[in-house]
Amino acid sequence: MLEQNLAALPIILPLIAAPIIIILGRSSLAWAFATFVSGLACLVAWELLASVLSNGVLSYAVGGWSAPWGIELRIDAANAFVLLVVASVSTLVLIYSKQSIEKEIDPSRHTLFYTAHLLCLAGLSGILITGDAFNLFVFLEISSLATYTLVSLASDRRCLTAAFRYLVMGTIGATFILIGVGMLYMKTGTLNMLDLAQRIHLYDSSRTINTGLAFIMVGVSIKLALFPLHMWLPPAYTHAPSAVSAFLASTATKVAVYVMIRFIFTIFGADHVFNEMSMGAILMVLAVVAVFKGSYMAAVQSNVKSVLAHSSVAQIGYMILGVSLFSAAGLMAGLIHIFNHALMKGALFMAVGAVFYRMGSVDIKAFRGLGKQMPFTMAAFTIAGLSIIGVPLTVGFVSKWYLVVAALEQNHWIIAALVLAGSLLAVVYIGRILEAAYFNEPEEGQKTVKEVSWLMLAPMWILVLANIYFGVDTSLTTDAAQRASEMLFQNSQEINALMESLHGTEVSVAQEVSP
Amino acid sequence: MIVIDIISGILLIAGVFFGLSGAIGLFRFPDFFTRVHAASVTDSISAILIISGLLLQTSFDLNTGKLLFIMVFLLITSPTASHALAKSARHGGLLTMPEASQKSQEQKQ
Amino acid sequence: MAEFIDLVLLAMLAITALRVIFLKDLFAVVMLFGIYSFLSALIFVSLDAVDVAFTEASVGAGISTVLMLGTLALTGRKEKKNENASILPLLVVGVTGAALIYGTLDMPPFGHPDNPIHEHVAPRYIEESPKEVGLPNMVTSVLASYRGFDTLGETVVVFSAMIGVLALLGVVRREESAPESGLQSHRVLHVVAKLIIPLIILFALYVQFHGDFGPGGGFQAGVIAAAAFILYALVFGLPMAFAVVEPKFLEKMAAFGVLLYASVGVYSMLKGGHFLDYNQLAADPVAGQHYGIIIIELGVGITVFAVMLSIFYAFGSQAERSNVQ
Amino acid sequence: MNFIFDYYNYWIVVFLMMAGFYIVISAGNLVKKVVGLSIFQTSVFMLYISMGKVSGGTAPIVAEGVTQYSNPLPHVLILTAIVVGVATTAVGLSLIVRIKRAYGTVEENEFEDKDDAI
Amino acid sequence: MTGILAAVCVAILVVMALALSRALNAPTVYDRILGVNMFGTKTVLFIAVVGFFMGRPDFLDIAIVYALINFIGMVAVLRFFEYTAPIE
Repeated sequence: MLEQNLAALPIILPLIAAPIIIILGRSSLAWAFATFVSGLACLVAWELLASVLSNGVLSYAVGGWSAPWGIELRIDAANAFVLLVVASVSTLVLIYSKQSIEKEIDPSRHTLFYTAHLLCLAGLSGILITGDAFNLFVFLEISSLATYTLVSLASDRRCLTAAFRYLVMGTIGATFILIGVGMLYMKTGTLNMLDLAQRIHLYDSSRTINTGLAFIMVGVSIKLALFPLHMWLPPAYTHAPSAVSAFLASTATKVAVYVMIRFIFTIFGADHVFNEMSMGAILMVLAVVAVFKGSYMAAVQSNVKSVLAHSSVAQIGYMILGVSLFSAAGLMAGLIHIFNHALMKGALFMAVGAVFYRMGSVDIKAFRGLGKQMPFTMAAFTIAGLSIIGVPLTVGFVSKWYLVVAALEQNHWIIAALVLAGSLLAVVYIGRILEAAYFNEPEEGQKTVKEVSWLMLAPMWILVLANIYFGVDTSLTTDAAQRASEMLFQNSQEINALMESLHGTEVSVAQEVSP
Repeated sequence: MIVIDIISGILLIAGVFFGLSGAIGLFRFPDFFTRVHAASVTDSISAILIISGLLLQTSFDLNTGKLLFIMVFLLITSPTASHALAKSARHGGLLTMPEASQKSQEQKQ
Repeated sequence: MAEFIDLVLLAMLAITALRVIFLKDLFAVVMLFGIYSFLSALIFVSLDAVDVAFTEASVGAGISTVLMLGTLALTGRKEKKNENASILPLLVVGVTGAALIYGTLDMPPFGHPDNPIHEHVAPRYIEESPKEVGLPNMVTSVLASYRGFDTLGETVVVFSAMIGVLALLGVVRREESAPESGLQSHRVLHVVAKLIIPLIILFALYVQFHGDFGPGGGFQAGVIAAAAFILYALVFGLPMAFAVVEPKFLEKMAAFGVLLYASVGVYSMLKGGHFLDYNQLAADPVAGQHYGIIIIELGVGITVFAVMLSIFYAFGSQAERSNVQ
Repeated sequence: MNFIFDYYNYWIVVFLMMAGFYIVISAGNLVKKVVGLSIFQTSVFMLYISMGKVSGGTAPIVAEGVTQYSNPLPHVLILTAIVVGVATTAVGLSLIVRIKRAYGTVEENEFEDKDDAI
Repeated sequence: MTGILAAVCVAILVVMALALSRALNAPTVYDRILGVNMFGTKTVLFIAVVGFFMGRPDFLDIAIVYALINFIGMVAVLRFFEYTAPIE
């Protein structure tokens, strides 16, 4: 039974666990239960990745109705890979959150926090593995609603305006996706992604389908916070509770990036999107601007969480840059960076959360002299920070390396140079914080604090060690990412071939008729 | 059969006539309370007439029951709503036209 | 004639939407939003989407409007004049609208029976579902069976909304006896409310169990049942409503509804089928489908009822609190 | 003429969508923003329902003597989407209530001087 | 009979349009509410008549929901005015 239904479990487990938590109703029990379920989901994701890597694509018909009539779950190397990232970060964050939210969230709302967290996990998993375009919208909304709740749980009042802005932008984005899906449906009569890919090019460059594509791209860009639609992200991540920032920064936007990749490569066909619609150039320019705008904004913030949030905008720029290169190597770099950035940002936000736990502030002034007072936390921050910069032996270096190689492969010298220049900006904004922590003396009257407990340090250090491990031994990430990108490219080429054959037949029919 | 159709047609047209006159009253009457009066009285009678007209079209099945339900429901709620609204308006300090003109005269003096 | 009705309704919608843009009195804006919902539900009726019209009328015009009024009671009625009005929104809207119009030019013509969406996927629902699922209402068949996973997602969305509202507002109970609560001075309303609340609940039950044959189903029934309790709370005051249905109880009830739905899926997995495969529920597949749909519709109804009512409780208790202060 | 007859429905719906969208992005009052969001979404629902209509068809509930039914699938999708819409509205409105309590205002341009704006 | 039903439909639409225009531009708040209320009740009748006109009268359920929601909306509005001063 488990074997057969493995594909559905990453969604179902947290989905069922969330209402159970409400019925249990005690927050200490809720924590243990949520962590346990998230851990199970993580195991399932691991199993799925292994099974997909050895047996190929896994298709699961929900309700026993075969696609396109029913809803299909479709797991391939790419989404199993991202699913594993999401589930593992979720588990680590849940372990971490036990103490972290005690400080940041009102005790009466702890149960609701765990419920919302599990709902968010279920939504994100659903977005990743569903094979149905409308089902994707439903899960997108589950995760979004849970996210707005999570962001607004913080005790600082600014989280409310941040959450509201996020809600308005997020709903506009989701509605744009709904419009786009509607247009595709209108032209093809199907919602199943595989079926869509088959039927979408029956018409030679239809205006409706191209408009649908444009709306989906804009909607997803809002969700993944691509420059200039990123305005919701910095305040949301800055003012959310630290555990929430750590979770969202390392999962939510990544999932949106994957959705974009999926729409481009498995539905529309990369050739159509990048060459005929010339979206590659647009994405590339926006990605580069995002890298510099994000890094620059990060360098001038005084709130450390805000620094990290703006840095997220820049890092998303790198991912999109990889996608926009329109090559297997570029896509692989993008996928690797999805994985790696989750490791770095998760660790960084957890470290900052630990500082907040002790200091009650995340202003850069509060970091002065912390290198001595909280040695483990700041060491974790340092290593993850070096990873953001892209120092060798960390995962950041691996991402940057593949990105530069991919750019050079296509003779985009300028892009390669810009990637390296972006890293220099990262040196500035990470360096400022490290300088405060290690080389500045604490201000007069600043309280001296102890290191946080192991319950917060352990998940943080697991991520930090993963930063180093996957920086040295890159076989797992590169292997999975390579398989995923090859598969996506193959899909895209199949669509291309289908397109050519369709238009080929049309032409030949026309020739037969004309004489 | 044809007799029933004619009766039902007459009922429907009468209902619509009252509905229209109520709507005109909504614009033409001088103050709020007279407008409530125009709207609510015609509302009830037009609902009764139109639904009776439709009742004659049914063949005594579930739809008859539903139409009767709608009629009863409208007959209970529509006057109640108008009454409560007028009462609320009175509490809120809205004046009838004679009162208003009296007040403005007092103010002039 | 159908086109004419359609056109008139669309024109009314357009006028209403334009008026909303320029009105500064937020109470009027909310009222017009209610009308907008009613009108769009009428459009749905004239376009044959009776189930959708049912939902839009009860949710859009009912619940949304009540919640918006509750918010206005707390935030004030006037929109301030926007000094830094810029051309940018107009520009964005213009570009988006132009893109959409461009997209419509290749759309399949409105209402033609040989459009792609009527030729692929949907024919199976129309031709086979009365046999495969055994219900005359195809919308219910597709909703509950073919796309049952979407509906589970929808139920969870509603559940998430409750989590969100409770996390943000919570349900505040007042300790001291209220000086004034409910519409005390409206005696007629009290009598009428007592008279029609049982009727509404009866109607909700009818909608719940008749949804397989006509428009309606768990979602609509849940909203209507919640509307009955909302009416009770509005007329008699929140404390009286709390005495009937406890806020804490509603939370558990909402969770129970989701679990009921999911448990059908889990049970079918235990029986060796896929998640939500109702064919496994009984020896005869059509009977299995029938059991499955009844149970999941019940789950949806319970969750929606509990969620809508507890969201209303949350808003209502905030409004009463601010009224006392 | 035929062309207009085929598309008038979609064009008016696009107009409605844009009216709602304009309210969302231009309104300074947060409640009005949420109202705009609802109008925007409701109009998108009309786009979906319009495409499901078959001329001469009737509601997709089996009845005797009827052969032509409208397409049930868009109806199902929109049922789900309406629920999603009201869920978002409820959360948005409760955020507004909290914002009012925390800041004392729900006007967008009054945040600027106190804290960061919406 | 269909002719009469069609005429009745159109006439109710006219009444609805009048009620709508009252709701759009009202001298007092109460007139606006009155317009909305009248619009609601006329919509109920409209759905009932259209059901018969289109030959599928089994959708009267929607009319019932309209009547119900219209009433609850009115009560909510009255309740709203218990909190805020209605006069502009």
